[in-house]
Amino acid sequence: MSHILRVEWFMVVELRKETAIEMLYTMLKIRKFEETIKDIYAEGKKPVFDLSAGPIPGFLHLSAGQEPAAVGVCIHLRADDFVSAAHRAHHIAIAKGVDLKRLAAEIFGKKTGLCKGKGGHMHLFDPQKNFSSNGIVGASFPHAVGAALAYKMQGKDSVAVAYGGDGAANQGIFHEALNLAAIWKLPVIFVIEDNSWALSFPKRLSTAISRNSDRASAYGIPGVFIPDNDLFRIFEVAGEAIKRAREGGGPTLIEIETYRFYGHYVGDPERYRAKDEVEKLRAKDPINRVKEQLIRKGWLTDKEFEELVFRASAEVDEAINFARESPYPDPEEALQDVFA
Amino acid sequence: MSHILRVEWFMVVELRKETAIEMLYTMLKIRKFEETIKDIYAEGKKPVFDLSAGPIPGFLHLSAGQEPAAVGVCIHLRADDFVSAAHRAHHIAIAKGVDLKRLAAEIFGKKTGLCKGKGGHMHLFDPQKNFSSNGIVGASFPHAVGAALAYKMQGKDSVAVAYGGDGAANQGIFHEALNLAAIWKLPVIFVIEDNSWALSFPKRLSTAISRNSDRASAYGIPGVFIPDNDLFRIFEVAGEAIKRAREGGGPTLIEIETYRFYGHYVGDPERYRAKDEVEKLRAKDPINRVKEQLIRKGWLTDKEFEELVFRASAEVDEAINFARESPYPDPEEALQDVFA
Amino acid sequence: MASVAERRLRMYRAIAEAIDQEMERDNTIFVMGEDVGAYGGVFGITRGLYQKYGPEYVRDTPISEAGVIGAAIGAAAVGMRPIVDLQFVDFVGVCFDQIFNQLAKIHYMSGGNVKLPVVITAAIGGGLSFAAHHSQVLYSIFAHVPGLKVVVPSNSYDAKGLMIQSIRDDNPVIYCIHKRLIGVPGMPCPETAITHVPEEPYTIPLGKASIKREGKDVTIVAAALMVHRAIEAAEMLSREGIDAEIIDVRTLVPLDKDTIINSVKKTGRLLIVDEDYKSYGMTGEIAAIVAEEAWEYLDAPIRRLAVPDVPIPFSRPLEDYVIPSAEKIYKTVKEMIK
Amino acid sequence: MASVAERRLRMYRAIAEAIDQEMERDNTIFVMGEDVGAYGGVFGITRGLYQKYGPEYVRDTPISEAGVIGAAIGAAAVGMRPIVDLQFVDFVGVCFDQIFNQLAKIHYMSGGNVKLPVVITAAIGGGLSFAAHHSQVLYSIFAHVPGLKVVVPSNSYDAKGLMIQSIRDDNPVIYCIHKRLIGVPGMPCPETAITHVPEEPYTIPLGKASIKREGKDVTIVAAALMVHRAIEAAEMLSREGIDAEIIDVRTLVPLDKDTIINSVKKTGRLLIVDEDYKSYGMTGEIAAIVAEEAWEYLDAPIRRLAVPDVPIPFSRPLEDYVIPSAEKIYKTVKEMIK
Ligand SMILES: Cc1ncc(C[n+]2csc(CCOP(=O)(O)OP(=O)(O)O)c2C)c(N)n1
Ligand SMILES: Cc1ncc(C[n+]2csc(CCOP(=O)(O)OP(=O)(O)O)c2C)c(N)n1
Ligand SMILES: [Mg+2]
Ligand SMILES: [Mg+2]
Repeated sequence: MSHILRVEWFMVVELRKETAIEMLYTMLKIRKFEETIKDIYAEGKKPVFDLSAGPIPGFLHLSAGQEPAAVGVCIHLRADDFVSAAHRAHHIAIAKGVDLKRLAAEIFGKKTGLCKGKGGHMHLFDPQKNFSSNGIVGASFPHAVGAALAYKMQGKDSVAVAYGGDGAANQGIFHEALNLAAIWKLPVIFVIEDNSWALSFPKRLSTAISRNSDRASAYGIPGVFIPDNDLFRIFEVAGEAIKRAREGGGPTLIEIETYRFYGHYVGDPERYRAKDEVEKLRAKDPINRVKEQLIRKGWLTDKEFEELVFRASAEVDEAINFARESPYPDPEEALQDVFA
Repeated sequence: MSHILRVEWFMVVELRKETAIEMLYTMLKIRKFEETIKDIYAEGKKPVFDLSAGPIPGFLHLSAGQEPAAVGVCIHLRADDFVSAAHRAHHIAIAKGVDLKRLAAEIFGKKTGLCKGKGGHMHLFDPQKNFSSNGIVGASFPHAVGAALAYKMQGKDSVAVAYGGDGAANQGIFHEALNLAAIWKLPVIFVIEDNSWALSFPKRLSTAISRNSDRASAYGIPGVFIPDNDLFRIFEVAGEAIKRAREGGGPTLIEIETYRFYGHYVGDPERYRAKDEVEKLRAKDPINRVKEQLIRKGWLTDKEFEELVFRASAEVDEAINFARESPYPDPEEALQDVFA
Repeated sequence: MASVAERRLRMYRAIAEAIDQEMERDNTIFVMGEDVGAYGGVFGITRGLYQKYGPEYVRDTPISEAGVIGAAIGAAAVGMRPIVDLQFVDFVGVCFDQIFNQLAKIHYMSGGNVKLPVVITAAIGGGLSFAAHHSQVLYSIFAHVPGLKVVVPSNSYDAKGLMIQSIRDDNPVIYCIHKRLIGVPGMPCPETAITHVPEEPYTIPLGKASIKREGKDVTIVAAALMVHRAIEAAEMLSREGIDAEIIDVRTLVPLDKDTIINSVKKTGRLLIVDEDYKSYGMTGEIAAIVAEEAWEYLDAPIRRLAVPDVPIPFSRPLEDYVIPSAEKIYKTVKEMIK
Repeated sequence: MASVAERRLRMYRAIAEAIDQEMERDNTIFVMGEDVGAYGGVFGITRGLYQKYGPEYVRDTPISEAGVIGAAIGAAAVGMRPIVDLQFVDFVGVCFDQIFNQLAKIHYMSGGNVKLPVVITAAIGGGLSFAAHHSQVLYSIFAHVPGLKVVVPSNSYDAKGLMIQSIRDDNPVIYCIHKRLIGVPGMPCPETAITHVPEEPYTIPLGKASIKREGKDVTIVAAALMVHRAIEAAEMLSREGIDAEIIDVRTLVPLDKDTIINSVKKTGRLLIVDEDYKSYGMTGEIAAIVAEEAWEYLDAPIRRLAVPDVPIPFSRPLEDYVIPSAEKIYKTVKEMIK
């Protein structure tokens, strides 16, 4: 495999304590959010298992375990930077600063949701934060390319980040988006979250080479692989890539090895994966790892950690309560918003 | 750029005199065919230039100058090997052994044509020779993948070749087809004819790296670039790749630098390309070059060459006469063949 | 149609059985698609096949729908009979060229010389809060394109017979499976969708509608889930003495015009119910055929009920509002017969 | 409509002028697509713009339609107003997801919060022996999908006014250009398509049909080239004392139902002429609307003329046979009025 285009990364992005704590806090918030809605999702789905029943109907793709990929990249972004994500996007939405209450309300299908209940958990749009997600695998890659093109034409230094899974990297549009970003030298960062699964199909069988980041050489752009769900490495690599993009240095492709703690969606019987896989992944929980790293560094105490957990829980609870108590849209609202 | 996966090619495919002469003959036949129909295409299109008028209506994409890419590959193929080509496909059809008369008749829209006049020059289908072409750029790549998959499942040693232009290599489906062929280790050869243009847009601007063959590394398969429209190098490289494919060694991506002597289609004003480009390309005419190589080698005399030219012309003339004299289909035949 | 309920199967099992029996018979048939292997298909229609036929014949694919359908075309051109599972019909956008320009047209463009016996399965329909990218119907888009047959079973018996026929057909077939009829865990279906399914292979011809209920006052034409909603509505109407005839088209292409026209000649009234978007779709086509060919027999304007030209919204009250319900069918018929 | 022929422009020049005038006014507008730059667009609609606005604003793209339309969506989401030239509408299959699931639905899915003012231009229609992959119409597929406006000018005056309106509209617009009306060298058009075009910018509202000819005996509804064929037929008919009213729909979405219904109320007869495939398309939709809303006024069955559900064949006699001609329109009307 060719690694020629892999750039040697220098620690140009300095990690400060507050930033580290902020990242840990966001990871805690994401985790708490995902676990809370996972529990709520079960409500109303017994005795008959009906995906459409209960306070959270439809599909639910959780991102617990994948927090570093969201947080380590988005920490470098401003509200005017653009992020387009895929179907598994709660962690990225939260890391990009999308309002937690309106996010939760959208997942519940409430009128107060980000999209007034029309989008749902796979279709989250927040123009204030320039965040969007998508129900079609791969579809969001070129959206970031276009935003980056616009920023360049507008003379801004904003950047765009396109997230996709390891499965999405086998869609044709991935190739088109990378080539366009490269020939136009646009400020786009492509982030592949390699959780090693596309639903039931393992990356090992779906992808002809072991690292999507090596596909960067097909576009003459830097490609970096980050093993082992490593928050601080992601922080560095993404910081460098985003800085370069802002300064006109063009696109970067980053692949992050990450962990899917739950099934593809809640309710997935997961017959296809080894019984102990999740256990092994859980043993490497990125939250514990970051916590320990910070404690070792002297930037965090156990007590402070508990406070962070408490604060994150409170924020999530407040958002969930907001969502629960919000009204549903009126049925006739279904007819609005087809055209502007 | 990464060339790590470029394999060193050894002269394992021996060139015999008869084969060399056969290739030259086919090149002459292609050239004569293209120049003849180019002239006929002009008939009926004056004084008012109407693409739909005359004995050959519609678009006409000629392949004069690109003969080596067709001949040097297809010489290794059997009738049961599959070839899917793009819109510019006459040279490949002829090299694959498609009946010249029925090919010509199809281009004239006659009942005796390959497709009874329904297909036209971009949509040529010959199941006897397992040849097809396509009006949609990039669409033919996966067809070869599927044929190769079938051959493998059927336990045959047949192979499949997918042709596409430098422009086609930026379609998403190129990526998907390569990945599928690679993960399934199929007997497919992808041939990119790099004539440096996609209609008016130069490869230099459309493609993020200079050689599509380097994109092979994104799929862990061999990629070979053949400069300068070199028939005998194509013969060697394709022979080796096809042999490997037949033996279960999987796919290869070959990019051939070739020359487009005419406009994108006949009638193209070609405002976008330098006045002297064609002149320079013509100076390197692959037919002259092969002729001289064979004369130098002592495999050909001037007189024998003239005989080849004469034979090729006669064969083409016969085909063209067949086409001219064949009847048009009855209008009502338009309603047949929607369903089998 | 089966009246004796000896062996009631859910639709996904009926389909899996049809594919299984055909694969046993003919080794040119194979299945490809995302998660069709160990997972058994997102809608269960390949359950058990991977274990029986192995990964070559029940082939999991990467998320490369255009490449995979293109590969099915190439394989079919050299003698195979592939079945490709697209999962959700909503994903058609990434592989539409391979379906509508390649699969649909190659037989014609080749002057009838190339045959492409390919079946594409795709889940349609809403009612599960799957929102705008996983709830569409879209079959009228396929039906608009010459060269594709379009099959839409409404119950297990039909599903098996239509699947076997689709596999044996020498033409491309788009086989639509309604998520609210398929019956896999998590997606409950009406009891009326779970019918008797004979064990032995059998076929149902493409192009033959099924009269689900005879009636003399109004003709209701529907497909898939809407058939069941129409039946519900008809029961409500019959309590008021209104006698509805219900036609399940079963295939959009070929469309059984005769059955529809004959029914309208009898009832004089036509309501078309569809879960697809209203405009430029199935309801329009059927209305037009009747307005052309049975106009003299109409006693009242034709009526249509369908999704009112909005994407399918996520939130339950919104989605319930846009998908035609038994109540709406009932009310519309009442308006037609005053 | 212009009656004074002061400045007759071919349609491609009218469109190029519209885009030019809008780009002068608003620097968020830019054009992308294959060969839109130095080449001026395969159908000439960007002639001269590259020279004036340069390669950033008139941007040649690789053959990556899905990526490019996706990029237009991203650019529009952050304040730009892209125009994307798809060349032939037949290429829609490679980028259909970006059009029908993304561009069409994002405004709705976002609860109205994201606006996507994108215009996609696409050449439609046959008559040039371009065969099955370069001769389709397909506009009813776009019209079926909620969230897209669909524009189809039939002459230069309308082309300019509708283009300016499309660019100013805050919604996605599919702007269809008929190859036999555009008037670039090699693709001659009827003289009736080349009309007076005012120099100053002007708009024509989307959703307003145009009555091309008033008449009392029969209503002929058509779009694009079929409008001209209908006019030809109407002249033949008028020689026999049959007075046809011709409606050019101009936009399929929004559709000006009122103009059609009012006309049918007057004439009592409806013929819909379409160059798209017949089934599950525009002819069905318009027939259905009239069968629903003006049924009482019909004096005869509705009739439809369209491509008879075959791919467009290459050979001239075959193609001529499947595309509705003035003669066929004439004959059909004669059958309707006996
Ligand atoms: C075009 C398309 N094909 C298939 C799907 C169904 N689908 C949704 S998620 C998924 C797996 C995606 O895998 P990956 O990209 O690795 O993301 P992950 O789920 O692992 O986060 C599939 C097959 C889809 N939504 N869109
Ligand atoms: C999907 C699609 N997009 C665009 C076109 C229009 N088109 C036909 S050929 C061509 C250029 C192709 O360039 P290349 O692949 O390099 O082949 P060449 O013409 O040089 O042989 C274009 C843009 C098409 N036919 N299909
Ligand atoms: Mg994954
Ligand atoms: Mg080229």
